[in-house]
Amino acid sequence: MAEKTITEVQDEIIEEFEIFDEWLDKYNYLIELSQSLPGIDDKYKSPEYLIEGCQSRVWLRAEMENSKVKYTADSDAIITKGIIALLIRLLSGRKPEEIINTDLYFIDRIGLKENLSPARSNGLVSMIKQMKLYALAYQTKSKNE
Amino acid sequence: MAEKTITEVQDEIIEEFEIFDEWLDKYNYLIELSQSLPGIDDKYKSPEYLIEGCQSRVWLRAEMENSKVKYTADSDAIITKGIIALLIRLLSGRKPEEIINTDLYFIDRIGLKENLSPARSNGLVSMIKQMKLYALAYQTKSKNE
Amino acid sequence: MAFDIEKIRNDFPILQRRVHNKPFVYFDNAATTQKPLRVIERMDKIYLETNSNIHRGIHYLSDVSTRQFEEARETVRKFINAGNDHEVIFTSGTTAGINMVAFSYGEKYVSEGDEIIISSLEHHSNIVPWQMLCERKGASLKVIPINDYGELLIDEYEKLFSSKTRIVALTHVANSTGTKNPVKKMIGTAHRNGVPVLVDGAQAVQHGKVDVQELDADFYVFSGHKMYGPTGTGVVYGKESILEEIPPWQTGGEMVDQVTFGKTTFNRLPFKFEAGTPNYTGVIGLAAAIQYIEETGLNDIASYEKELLDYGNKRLSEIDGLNLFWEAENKISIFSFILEGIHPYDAGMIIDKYGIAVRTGNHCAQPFMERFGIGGTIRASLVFYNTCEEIDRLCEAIEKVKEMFS
Amino acid sequence: MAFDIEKIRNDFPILQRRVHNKPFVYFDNAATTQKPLRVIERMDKIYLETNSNIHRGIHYLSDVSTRQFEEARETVRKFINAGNDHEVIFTSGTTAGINMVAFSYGEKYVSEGDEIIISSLEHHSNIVPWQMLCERKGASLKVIPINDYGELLIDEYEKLFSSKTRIVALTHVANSTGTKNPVKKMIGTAHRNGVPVLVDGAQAVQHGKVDVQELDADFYVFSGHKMYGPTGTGVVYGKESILEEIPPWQTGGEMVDQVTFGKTTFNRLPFKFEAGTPNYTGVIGLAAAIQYIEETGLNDIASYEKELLDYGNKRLSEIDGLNLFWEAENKISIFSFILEGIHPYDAGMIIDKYGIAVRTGNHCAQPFMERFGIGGTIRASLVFYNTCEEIDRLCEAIEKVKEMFS
Ligand SMILES: Cc1ncc(COP(=O)(O)O)c(C=O)c1O
Ligand SMILES: Cc1ncc(COP(=O)(O)O)c(C=O)c1O
Repeated sequence: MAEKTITEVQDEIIEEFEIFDEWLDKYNYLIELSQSLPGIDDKYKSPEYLIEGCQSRVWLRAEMENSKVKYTADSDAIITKGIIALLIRLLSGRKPEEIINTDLYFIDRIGLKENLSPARSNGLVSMIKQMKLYALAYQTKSKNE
Repeated sequence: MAEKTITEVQDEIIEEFEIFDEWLDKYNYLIELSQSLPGIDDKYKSPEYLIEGCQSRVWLRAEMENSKVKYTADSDAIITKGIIALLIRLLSGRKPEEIINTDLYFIDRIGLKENLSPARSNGLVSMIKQMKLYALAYQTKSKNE
Repeated sequence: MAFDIEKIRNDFPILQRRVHNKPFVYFDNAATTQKPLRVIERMDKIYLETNSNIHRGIHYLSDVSTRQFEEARETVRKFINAGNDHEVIFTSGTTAGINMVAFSYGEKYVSEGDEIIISSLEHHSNIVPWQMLCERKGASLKVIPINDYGELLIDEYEKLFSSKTRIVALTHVANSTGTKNPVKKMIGTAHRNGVPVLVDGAQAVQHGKVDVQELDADFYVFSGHKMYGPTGTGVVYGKESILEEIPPWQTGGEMVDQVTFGKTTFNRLPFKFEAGTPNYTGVIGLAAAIQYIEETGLNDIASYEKELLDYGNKRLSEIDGLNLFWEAENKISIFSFILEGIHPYDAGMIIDKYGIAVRTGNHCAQPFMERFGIGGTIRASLVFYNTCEEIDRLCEAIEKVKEMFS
Repeated sequence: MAFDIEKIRNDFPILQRRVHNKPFVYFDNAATTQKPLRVIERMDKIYLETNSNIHRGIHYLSDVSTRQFEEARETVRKFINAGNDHEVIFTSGTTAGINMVAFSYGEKYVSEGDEIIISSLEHHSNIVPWQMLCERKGASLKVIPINDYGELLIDEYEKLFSSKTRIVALTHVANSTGTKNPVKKMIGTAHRNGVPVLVDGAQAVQHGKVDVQELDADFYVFSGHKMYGPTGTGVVYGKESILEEIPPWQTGGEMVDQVTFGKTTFNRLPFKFEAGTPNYTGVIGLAAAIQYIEETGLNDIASYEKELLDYGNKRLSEIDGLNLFWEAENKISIFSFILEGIHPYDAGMIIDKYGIAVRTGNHCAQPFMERFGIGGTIRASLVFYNTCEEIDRLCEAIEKVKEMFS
């Protein structure tokens, strides 16, 4: 199975969203996506995994499996959760290098930019930062080993 | 000699200034008036008699002579001194009651308002206040005696 | 109807715009208010025609500028009925004003073991400066509790006083709930205990007549931008007798009388508390806002806003699954609510798409939200340029939200 | 000539007005500057179209507003070449900025017996906050002396350091004289002694390129209104490492992370130092002013202003009985002078009548004036929208003054 690159998946997501003319449909799709997100076990909904963000709360965990970073994440807000589902689809199960260097342009292109505005403080901006930090940490670790 | 009232003298001053069309002539007249002001003896140019004001310094003294307040005053700025000369002409040698209640409308009418702006901080506003305070003090004193 | 809402809405150009291709509904007035054209034009006129730094300037425009600034002070004095012009201090906002008092009053009158009373309804800006003061001085905070309607427990308040109480800091109207506190009575209680009171008027002055002398407030603080005036402006009213006693907060140009490297003496009130170049353009704009409020009429504003409150309460309580919080007896037209099972953030994002600006979150009142065990609410705060039709539009949007997240 | 003075003057609408029925000559730029139309229009656009409080708002306009505000921060960062956006803190002006640093840095690092170095050329705003800090903490001030040209004595400066020195507060360009201090070198000296430096840039940023990293300044403070921006705005640049260490100054809304009645934790930089609703309209206007400056070109501005300086020096020194003070080597186009036997107030009143705005007095630098045994001077401060013809007009007015008071 030739794995798709992050870029390929981003383009795929952009295509998926292209069929929606209306913000309403986009958001309904996000709600749908949120339901498919496995989420995170309640025991991990602790301050340790909490990402700062005043409006909605976001929890994020990362593990290393076969040199790839596996993320699990969750939020108490559904729209946030829908976007998290997209981010996990994109980044989870990738090599650290890939994650660190990726440019997430899809958010802009599918018209959800407002959800990544630092002003909205939904925790997503910090979450992406944290995802990259985890990747960086694992990369450094594996180099030192 | 029937003494003129403050109002009469104010009207006199207004008339005197009416012949000047130009600010230049008014200011030249003020400079002239400043030269006629006896001023104040250097020994009284002390902090005790100094009126606050950041731009030009004003010194003011008051004495009681035959139930009338006699003012002497001076300034290091000539324009200020010219206006002081007008104020002394108006108020010096008057009964305290007269001074306390007077409304100095001539300043406005002769077009020198800018010199009495608190913004200009030339000490004149504080000086007029202080002249009235002296008058009030003498009045209270004489009532108590 | 005496209150010509159409004319009023025309006075605020921004209300004519569209957002997300829908007519714009602005329900975030507790955060900041929109500006009538006359305020904008007043400030333009300054920059286009008379701009000059104030005080001590000898030239014509400096004089014009200074007069306008001092006339603005007189406008504010009248508006809150202060006894003297020099009891009106200009600052950059409520937060700056409270910080000023907490510092200046605190330096003079608060020391180790002393106590400060605040209420459970305070905005962070009327909590944290007092906490910091307590930390610096080794003093402690006492907090007036509330009931479930978001009303202060007056009996409990009275019990908080001790011989160690140094000041009470109290909001006139709470920004999270809209509750109007009985400040006059509460000031009376404090004064009987020999304690002065700072009133945070940020949400009060724009909604009804405030008379600082009638209230007998020792300090009364508010922001320009929440009362239809420009950002970067605010007012501290302080009683002359206290202002004379306490040291200045910020120091620098204009607020000094004599400076030597050894010793500095301060200028008289109000300049003692106005260090540096003030935001004179903003202050003159604020005066224009006050004139606008006065012409519109604070009584008419208050009764129209009461109509909005009643209508909104009625309409919102009809919505299934909507929990309206804190329907205090006496409040301004702020609606704080949650939708059962729906995160305020999700709701807010969708409401926004209908062109309606509401706020979600804890509204800078975390301790208050915690008391009720909620992370935040959706808050719609209305003022006299809002309408019942706009409330209807909010209700429609809420129905859509419910559909989406059902 | 690359520098199109006519176009530039047209950018500033106020320069077209008349005063006392004469064309207006504005030579009071060190007090405050005039605003290009684009700054005025930028702020109008906010109030007419996008006004909304920034940060944490979920709705469209709040987002727009927040982005504009944070873009303004980036504009400032680039302008002074700060390393990070969050090292740029918005305040209400230079005075507020210096007060902030004096408090926050002082709380953390200054205690009894410590010493603070300032210079003889400082504005009151960079003297008094340090005096107050010294008073609160039991520390003392050391003052760098000057020569007769109004230049700092660098050798003496080096001798002032001791193991007790905690900070140096130094103006980049002196407002009374226009002298440019060798701040880079002086910061180097301080750093070799392990002491950080606050630079007062109120009269510097608008006259030539300032690079805070190249200077290695620990704090760099300036005002918006003196650089063609709105009143009520200002900037504190601070090195991240120090800003992280020192406590906040003002506290309240937005600058906190978690608030309980027991304990408050603060938000990250820059918000930790931005309590309350900032003057976001002003800040966005300031960014427009910076863009204007950059388009005009700081190098072109500096060289044109140097022409004005040279021409003014030449013309003024030709006038009999005029004492021009402090012709330092390295200075901006500020002319400070007295007319023999004529009080500056008298001169200023008459010069004003010719439509020319100059400042008279001690220019908030009393200790400096006392050093030279003068109560004050007449100060003409010029910027890039002024012209040599205007200098000629000043000279003519001075001749009239001399005639009148001879
Ligand atoms: C060198 C210097 N520092 C500080 C200030 C104070 O600036 P502001 O009044 O904007 O706070 C000034 C203003 O005159 C100044 O020239
Ligand atoms: C009750 C109350 N106090 C203080 C503040 C802080 O006001 P500013 O941000 O204008 O300083 C607010 C603003 O939300 C408020 O509502």
